[in-house]
Amino acid sequence: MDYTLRELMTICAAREIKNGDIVFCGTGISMLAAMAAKNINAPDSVIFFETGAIDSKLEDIPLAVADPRIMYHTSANGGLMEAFCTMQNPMSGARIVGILGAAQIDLYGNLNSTVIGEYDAPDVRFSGSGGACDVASFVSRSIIFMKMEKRKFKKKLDYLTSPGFLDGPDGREKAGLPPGGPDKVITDMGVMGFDEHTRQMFLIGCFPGITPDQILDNMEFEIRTDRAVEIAVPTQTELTLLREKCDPHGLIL
Amino acid sequence: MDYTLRELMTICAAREIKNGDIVFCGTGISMLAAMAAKNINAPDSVIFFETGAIDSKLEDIPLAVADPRIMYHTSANGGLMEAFCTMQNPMSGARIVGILGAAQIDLYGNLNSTVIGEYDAPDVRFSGSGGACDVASFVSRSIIFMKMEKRKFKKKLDYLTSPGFLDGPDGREKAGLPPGGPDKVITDMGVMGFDEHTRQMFLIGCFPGITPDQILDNMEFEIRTDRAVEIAVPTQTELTLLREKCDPHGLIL
Amino acid sequence: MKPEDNKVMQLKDAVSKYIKHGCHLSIGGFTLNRNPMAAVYEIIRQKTRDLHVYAHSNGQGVDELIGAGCVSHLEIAYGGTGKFMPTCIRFKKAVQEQTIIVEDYSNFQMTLRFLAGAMGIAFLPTRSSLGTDIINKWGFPKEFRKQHDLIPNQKLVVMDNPFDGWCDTKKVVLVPAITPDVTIIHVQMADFRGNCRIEGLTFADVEQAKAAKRLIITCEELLDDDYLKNDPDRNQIPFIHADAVVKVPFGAYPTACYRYYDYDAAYMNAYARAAKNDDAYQQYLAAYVFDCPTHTHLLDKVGRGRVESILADRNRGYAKNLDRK
Amino acid sequence: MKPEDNKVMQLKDAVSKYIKHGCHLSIGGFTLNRNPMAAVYEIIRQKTRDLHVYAHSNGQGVDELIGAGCVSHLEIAYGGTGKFMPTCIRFKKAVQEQTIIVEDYSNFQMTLRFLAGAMGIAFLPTRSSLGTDIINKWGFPKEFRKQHDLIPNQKLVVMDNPFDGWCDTKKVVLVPAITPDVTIIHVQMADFRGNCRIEGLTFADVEQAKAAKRLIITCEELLDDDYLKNDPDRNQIPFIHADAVVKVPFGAYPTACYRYYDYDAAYMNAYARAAKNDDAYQQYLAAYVFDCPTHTHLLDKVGRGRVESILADRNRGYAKNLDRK
Repeated sequence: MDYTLRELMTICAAREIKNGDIVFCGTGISMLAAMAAKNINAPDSVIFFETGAIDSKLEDIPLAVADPRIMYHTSANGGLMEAFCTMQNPMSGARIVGILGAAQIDLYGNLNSTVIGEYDAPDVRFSGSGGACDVASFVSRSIIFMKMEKRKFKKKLDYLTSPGFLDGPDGREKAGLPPGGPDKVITDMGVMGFDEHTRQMFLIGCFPGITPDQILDNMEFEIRTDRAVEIAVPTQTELTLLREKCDPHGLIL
Repeated sequence: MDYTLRELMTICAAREIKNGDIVFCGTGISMLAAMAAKNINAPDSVIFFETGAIDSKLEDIPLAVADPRIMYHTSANGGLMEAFCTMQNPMSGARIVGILGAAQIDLYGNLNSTVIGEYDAPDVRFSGSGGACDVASFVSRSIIFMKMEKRKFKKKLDYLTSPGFLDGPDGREKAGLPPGGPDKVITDMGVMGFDEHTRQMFLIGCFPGITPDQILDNMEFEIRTDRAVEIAVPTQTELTLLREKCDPHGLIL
Repeated sequence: MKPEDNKVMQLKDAVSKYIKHGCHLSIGGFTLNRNPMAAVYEIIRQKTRDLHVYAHSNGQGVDELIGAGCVSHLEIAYGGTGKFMPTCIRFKKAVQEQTIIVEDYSNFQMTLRFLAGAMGIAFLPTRSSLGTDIINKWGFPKEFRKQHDLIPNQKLVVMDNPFDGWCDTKKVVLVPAITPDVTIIHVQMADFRGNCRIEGLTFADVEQAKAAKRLIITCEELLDDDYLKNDPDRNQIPFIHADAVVKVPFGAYPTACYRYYDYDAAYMNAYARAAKNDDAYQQYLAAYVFDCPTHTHLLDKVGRGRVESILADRNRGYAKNLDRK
Repeated sequence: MKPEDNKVMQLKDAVSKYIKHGCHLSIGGFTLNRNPMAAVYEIIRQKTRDLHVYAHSNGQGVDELIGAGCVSHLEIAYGGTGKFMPTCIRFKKAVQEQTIIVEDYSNFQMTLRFLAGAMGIAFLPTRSSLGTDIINKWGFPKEFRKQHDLIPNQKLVVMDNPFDGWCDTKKVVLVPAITPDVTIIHVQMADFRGNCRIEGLTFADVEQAKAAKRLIITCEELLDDDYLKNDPDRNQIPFIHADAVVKVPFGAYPTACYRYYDYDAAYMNAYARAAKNDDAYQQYLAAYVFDCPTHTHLLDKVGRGRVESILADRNRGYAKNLDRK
């Protein structure tokens, strides 16, 4: 089967979404993963944007979470207050799956999307939290897209923007956060999860042709790899639906 | 001029409203006073309800603050959150005049609309605050309708539902309330105000044929009467507009 | 977890499924408008007892629930329906006779409490009621609160502004969140999944709906999924909050439903008269609630002529020439 | 005191009257949608300096204000416009070169801060950001805050839940209110008194509008008073909050305005290219802002063909077949 790495990553994320999930989407590949889930494996999942749209029809792929395409044929058009209240609400928040990206991630799935270097005098400035910190704070689980690079898988983040498990199994509780936290990290070489006891990242599986060692070589910290399997490649159906129904003009892929 | 006491009271309240004021209305005579002001002396005042309607057209008199008549031809139909945020907002709250009624009032214009007797085992239960405590807490001035009776003008309230000046000139500040407080008390015998230094009630004027002593006889506490004048009777124009434009079917009058 | 499939149910089933003895319940509407009356009458018929009710100013519905003996505890800002009952009559009687325990708040405080529940936060701050007995006098004492997990440990908490005078504010009062077991609202339009459109003022219905663990929606019109989604700017409650959707035309009767019908002044006056006398009230309950197996039977008993007289002018939203004496 | 008479003004006059050097300003919209761009360009033309800007995720407008040197301080959650600029380019450059001071919040926190301003309360609580550097790292140090009356004494305050575990909550973070000197929003419809109707998502525009001491509204359509009042369920901002109303068709261009026009992908791509190079950026500013005395001149320069290509399908709300590469 012929597929690109980006297609594989999108489909890996889509497979994590189930019917009944409410999917919080950011821009780009995360939005495409939500569309793919809805079109492939979870037609009764609900697409949800921090800007206030819920259950958008998405006839056309949006290029930002404020794209007018997300406002068409929704259940209700509100604003940011409605969206974030839905996230923090214990009933609806428990059903939300957040899909996030970041510049850096650590062993406990904490994310940095703010700065590299000192906060007051940064070497590199990124976009900032947006709703990422909010979704990471509130919802029951999140899926994180990351590129495998040593400077991105960091022992210590330059700035902790969005909480994962903070410093360990009781990190969130000590800080006062609701339960929840990161569930999967989808990279360009494989997929990681978090151990249910230690809350540390571990390797779930490698993409075809990739070895655990290659993944470790692209990280600043060590993770367990003894449970790693090979990830299933995209099926023809998955690829066809992704390409033809979700992004026919190749705006994201 | 022929007029009823109720008409006189309504017109006295209406005269306190100026163009640009936003008038918070309760049910009954307070709503009629706001309509009278708009039709007689303050066409550019704005009628506002705690239920969320602002600048209602009021073609027909409502019989409650949730009457569908208040929802017709407004500037915006929201809900209680919008209404109370407008009240607590320092910019818009400063322009609001509240019109209130109560079961009891004291020297400092504090109101009781909750119980007579013990709170846990009341002799008489009333409706409760509704939005009265909120409006008395937030807005710059309020006008209070009261019937002159010893059991209503009390040395000590059985329950303090809505704050006036609490216990004196710095009562509101000590308690943490915004500035503001009661401005006028309109009764069936005359009109009271509050001294700008002591914040105690004093007699502004008597209705025709009523003496200050008659008013004092109907109160449990003493107020100063040395500034009292006679209140001007309603004009023919005021009466005609009140009767024909505001309450043609005599639902409130 | 609220299922995504068709949530349409019969009123009887929705009430018996979700509203149990001792349930913490909030109902939507305000005084004489959009109270979920059909559901209230069904609760009365099912003889549900010991309800803990949360209300801001829900007049007619709360008074009938209390009058029928369904309520043991009540957190409320205002019990009245305007001109018809300046103070709710069965409510007044029950409080004076101490057959219910009541705890007082202001309308804004109750609204903030529902909003706090809806936004999943333990409390919200306001300056309303500082210096008043709403803060000093509690309906539920400390010991009672300790014994009941569904009630917070304190009624209200006054605190200093930690932002040191920011917004000219020295103190605020914190109001605790309400998370009712069930909220019932009556809306003009809903679809089979539970998306809702309320016309006219929303009162605190949206906050009450989102604060609840379970949401029952009664509606004038039940529409297919596309109808409401074709104009989502007008919808306030997305289906993810809904558990049951019940079509009940005139479901707010005898209270009003903007653009559909007005309140029935004759019914509400008759109700107020009956409510003043215990025997007359039992006769009222027997005739208008227990003898009417469904809301349609109640409407038939009242008579279609009366019901037609309150039909709203769609433009104005109320019955322009209704006799409201 | 906001006057009740006709508030209709020219954009030039509204900006010069209300937006002074050092002004605390917030602008509505989100990333690439409904930014009040005509007003932003007018502020740039008037060479207003030292603005203290509040934003949640206002991408295009904030980046252009920063790029033109109007901004000295920025409180923000996100600087980007999605695909076109994943991180705002002039913002990134200004922060890295330390020509502006920035303080970070989350989108919900900024929304709550505007809501707190709108509801006249000093702070609101949330659980978002507990345990993160959003709480630990401040852009404005204590001493700076003390010297500036318009900034609260603390960035955020973490406190224990005084309701003892209520809502399974042990701690919350309090976010302080924002009360901007001026808010500018762009809406689809307004009337001469300043009643507003926003179509599609409202973002945090309503909260930003009500939080401000002064409100400037730019609108696609300026209507007489009755038009909006005939359907008040669709209106979000009543006129009592408004100070100036300015009719500016395509006033959000090059960002989108739901049901009126889409974003202009070509413009935004060209902008991003120019923004990467200081010289190119100065040429962009000269050509598209300073050489265009009004927004109409900008639209003429872009060309009516391009503008027509982004016109929205009224039903879908966007330009269905727009080339967005």
